[in-house]
Amino acid sequence: MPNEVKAFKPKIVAFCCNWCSYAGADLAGTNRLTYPADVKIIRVPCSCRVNPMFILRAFQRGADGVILCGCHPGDCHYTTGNYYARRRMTLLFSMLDFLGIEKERTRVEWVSAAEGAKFAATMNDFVATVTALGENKRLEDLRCKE
Amino acid sequence: MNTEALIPKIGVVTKITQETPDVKTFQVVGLDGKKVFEHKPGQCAMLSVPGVGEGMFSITSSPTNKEYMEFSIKKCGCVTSWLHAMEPGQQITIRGPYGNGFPVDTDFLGKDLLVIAGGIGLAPVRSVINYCRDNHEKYGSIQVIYGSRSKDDLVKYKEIIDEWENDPNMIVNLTIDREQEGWDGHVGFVPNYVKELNPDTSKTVIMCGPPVMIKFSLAGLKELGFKETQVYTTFELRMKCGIGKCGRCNIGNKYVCKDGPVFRFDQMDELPNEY
Amino acid sequence: MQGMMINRAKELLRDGTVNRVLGWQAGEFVYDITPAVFETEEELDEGFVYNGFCGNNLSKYLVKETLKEGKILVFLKPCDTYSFNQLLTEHRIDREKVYVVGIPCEGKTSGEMLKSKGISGITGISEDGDNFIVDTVYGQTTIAKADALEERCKTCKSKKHVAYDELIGEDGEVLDSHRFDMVAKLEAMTPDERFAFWRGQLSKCIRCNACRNVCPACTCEQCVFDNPKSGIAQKAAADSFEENMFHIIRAFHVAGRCTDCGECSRVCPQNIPLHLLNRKFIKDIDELYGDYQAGAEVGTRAPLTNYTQDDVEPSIVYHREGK
Amino acid sequence: MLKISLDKLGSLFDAIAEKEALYIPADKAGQPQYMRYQTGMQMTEALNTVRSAKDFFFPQTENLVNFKVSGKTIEIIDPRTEQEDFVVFGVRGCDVRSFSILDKVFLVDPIDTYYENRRKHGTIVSMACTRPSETCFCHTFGIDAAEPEGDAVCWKTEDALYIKANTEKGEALIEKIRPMLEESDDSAVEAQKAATREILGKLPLANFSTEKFGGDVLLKAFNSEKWASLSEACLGCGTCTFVCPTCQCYDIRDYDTGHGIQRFRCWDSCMYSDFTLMAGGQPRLTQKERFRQRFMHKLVYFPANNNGEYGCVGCGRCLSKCPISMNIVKVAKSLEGDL
Repeated sequence: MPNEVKAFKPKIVAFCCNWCSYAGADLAGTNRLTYPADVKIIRVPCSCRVNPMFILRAFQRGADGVILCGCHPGDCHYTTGNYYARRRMTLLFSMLDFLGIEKERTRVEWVSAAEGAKFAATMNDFVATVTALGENKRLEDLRCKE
Repeated sequence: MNTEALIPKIGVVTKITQETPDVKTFQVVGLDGKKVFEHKPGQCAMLSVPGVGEGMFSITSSPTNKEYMEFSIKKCGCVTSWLHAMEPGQQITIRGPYGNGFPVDTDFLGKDLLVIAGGIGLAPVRSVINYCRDNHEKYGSIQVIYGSRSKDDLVKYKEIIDEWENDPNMIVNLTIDREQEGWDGHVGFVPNYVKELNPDTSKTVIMCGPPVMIKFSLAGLKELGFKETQVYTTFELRMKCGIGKCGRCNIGNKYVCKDGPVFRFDQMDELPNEY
Repeated sequence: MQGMMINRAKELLRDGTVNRVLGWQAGEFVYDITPAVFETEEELDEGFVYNGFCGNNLSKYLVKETLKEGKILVFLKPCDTYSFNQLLTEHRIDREKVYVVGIPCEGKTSGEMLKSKGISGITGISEDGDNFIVDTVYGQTTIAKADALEERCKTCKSKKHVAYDELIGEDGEVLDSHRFDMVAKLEAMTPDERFAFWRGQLSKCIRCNACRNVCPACTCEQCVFDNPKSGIAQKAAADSFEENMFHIIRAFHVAGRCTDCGECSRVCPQNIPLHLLNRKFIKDIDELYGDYQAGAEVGTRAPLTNYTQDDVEPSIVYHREGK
Repeated sequence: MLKISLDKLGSLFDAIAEKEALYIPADKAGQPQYMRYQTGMQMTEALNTVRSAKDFFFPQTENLVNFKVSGKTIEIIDPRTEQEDFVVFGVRGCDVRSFSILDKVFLVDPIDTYYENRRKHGTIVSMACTRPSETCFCHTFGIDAAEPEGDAVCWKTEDALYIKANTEKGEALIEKIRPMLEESDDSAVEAQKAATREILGKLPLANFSTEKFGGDVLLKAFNSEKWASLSEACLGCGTCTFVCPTCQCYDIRDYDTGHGIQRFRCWDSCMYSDFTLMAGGQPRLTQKERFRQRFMHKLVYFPANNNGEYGCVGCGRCLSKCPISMNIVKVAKSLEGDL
């Protein structure tokens, strides 16, 4: 090919709750399950610690997709945190869609500490989805682009 | 004046001295090892830490110091905390000088000076004290009344003890707010001490310190017979541009960064009481 | 109506029920009306007005006013009473220090609305049945009141007062407002069309913060956008991202608490239809978590501080085409 | 006097835009605003744009300087690229005057080179008003809406656009488009001026005057008890300052882009509570002081420093845009009794 196009590798931010999903990611690692290295995990004490601003700021700083992982509903370490997170994220994602921003760039998954395989599969699937969407253009901050 | 007023120069912090628990003095030179610019006593400079912010600080060193500039800075906000955390060799940005400075070439000539300072208020007046000491033939005697919360909070204590107190041309009166072990000097607030010392009313007064000290000291001076036209102070307001344009240091028709920070009290009477 | 209100206010001042009256003050051109506090009967006679241009929702001023000494009389239109209840729910107003007089509202207009109809040089406005007769330096024009109404009044949700100590006039009913029609229309567009629509609107924003400062739900002592420690304090949107972020977060912070009073859109100097963002949240909440009207009652739990175990999953967003 | 028939206006714009960037007031999503001209774009029929024309010289945000920080060292980068020549067409008399007020801030020593640079490269073509609004009071400040200032001035009649140069810049512009213009007498323009002036005389604010303000009333106006009630309903938003053509306060902020620091300046408002907030205190404690500052600055402080010229041009934007309809006219009229 005369002009080789560099393959697009999306930057993914994954907010993972300390008690389930972060442990799930650990398990995926110890079981040697692979998922793309472009997923950057940010550990949070609970999925409900994630303010809508965190999601937006991740996009501002160059993320192409943002995923939030927490304990399964009913299993929250703090009893009810993920129920609140669920409502918040539903409304936020709906609003992003309303503004015409690709809804597939955001996702919530419930991953328990025992679900290493699910964690890896989720990340692989999410990365594939975002790769297909291409670079985040609609929620980018031009100043943060190199 | 610098034609690119808003673009700073790089300054290198060569030495940092811990003065008191919350005040440090920073020596700054340019990249070439020389002073970044010349200034007049009482003028200020904009120091900044890129990414943190910019702040206006009075230049503590005297213009007669030809090697470097000094800034005595108290830790109280974002930029100052960052400055306090840094190590020698760190580069910062600097622009200036800003403001009018003290009238050392006009009103102060030949006069006996009385400097009243409280706490970090010594920072801007140290410049004028040392300038007048270095040019003592042009000025009369210098009396300094300086107070702070405690002995440990006296800024530039070493210089005061070693140099100022040994200067035949100077009288230094120190005071601290509360009794303290190892302190045999005066104890009490500055305004009261001023009244006790009963300085000669022919002196020209330079005052800088917390607003409450200024308020009561001024009242005390008036009781002693001083006139407002004899008393100078230097102001602090929020500043962003330093060149009289951004609007926030505006008091009446004056811009503190450009028309100030040094004002005579009779000039301040003509301004709205908004400082 | 105005006369009745002034008389009642005077009575209440005289008998000591209240020591201040919060109402509207006349301006230069009939339509430029300013909220004001009146302390004496003379002041009421001089400046108090109530007419079709008194759009300001007075309930937010009560946050500040109830911190002062004495009881204040406030005139609230039906939609203002929802904001009032919401503020009570959030403990922002001392109910003991307010005397609420509910007043009817036939919908409000504004100088800006008249001007958007091409009317300029206004020297006087009078009401004639269903019409406004507008005198201008260029001659007289007549405009149907219905056409001049603010967007929020064209889709008025309720003529019913949900809070009052006394009413002047008859109370109305909750209306079938069709207020979500425009939201539904946007939802039916393609994402590209929506994106283009909102970029066009939000890029007009000058970040004056009027929408935030006027909002009766925005009563934080320090807004996240003013807090230097929040990392997103901004005075101006230096990038399109910041325009989007400000408006998403502004709407999100009042989601579930917004009573849809429409002040945000009324005050926007750039005429950005900000209420559509709020209504999107309200519509989603209604559809996903059951109907909820913020401020309808005091003490209800807002949808975002509530949950049920079988709430829908966020993935519903992927499957709701045209919602 | 030179003229061009209105049906050729599009080709006139095309001709200017071919040589330099051209901005005209046009409608976007129902809002009149200045936009870069593209073939086919129509001028708005509205009296004036919502945002003033100050953006051309003093944009809402602009990068001042970039820093690259690595370890203890800092590199300073001037981000400016060459400023292109541009023409702003159709500026009203009030906005044209606002430039000379901004000049008195930005072009006095030390000169603001960012502003100066844009000013040098910009040519202002003003447009006489024909349908002033009730919120207009430019005559209060000696502005003639029927014959505005500017590098060149235009009059738009039913069928033609008349144009006249006032400065060298204006002449240079007209020179470039001279072949398209034809000579004409000025009877149509004179008729329009007379008609406009008659309307101006009938406006509700025709007799509004600020005579009583200015330097020596400073403390009297400042200490008036009326500020408390005037500012009572103020929301503390920045609408008035941001739509104002003469408000020039700004903030300087740093933004960390992840690969460098951008120091930018953006409009700021004296109405905001953090405008004067310092680590060491707040000189303007309540909204009353902030509100007072804005009007005192325009009516008293600015004239005291600038030979009596007021910091207001009477464009009326704050009158129509303030969420609570409090504005400089109400303030001035109310204070007048105290002076």
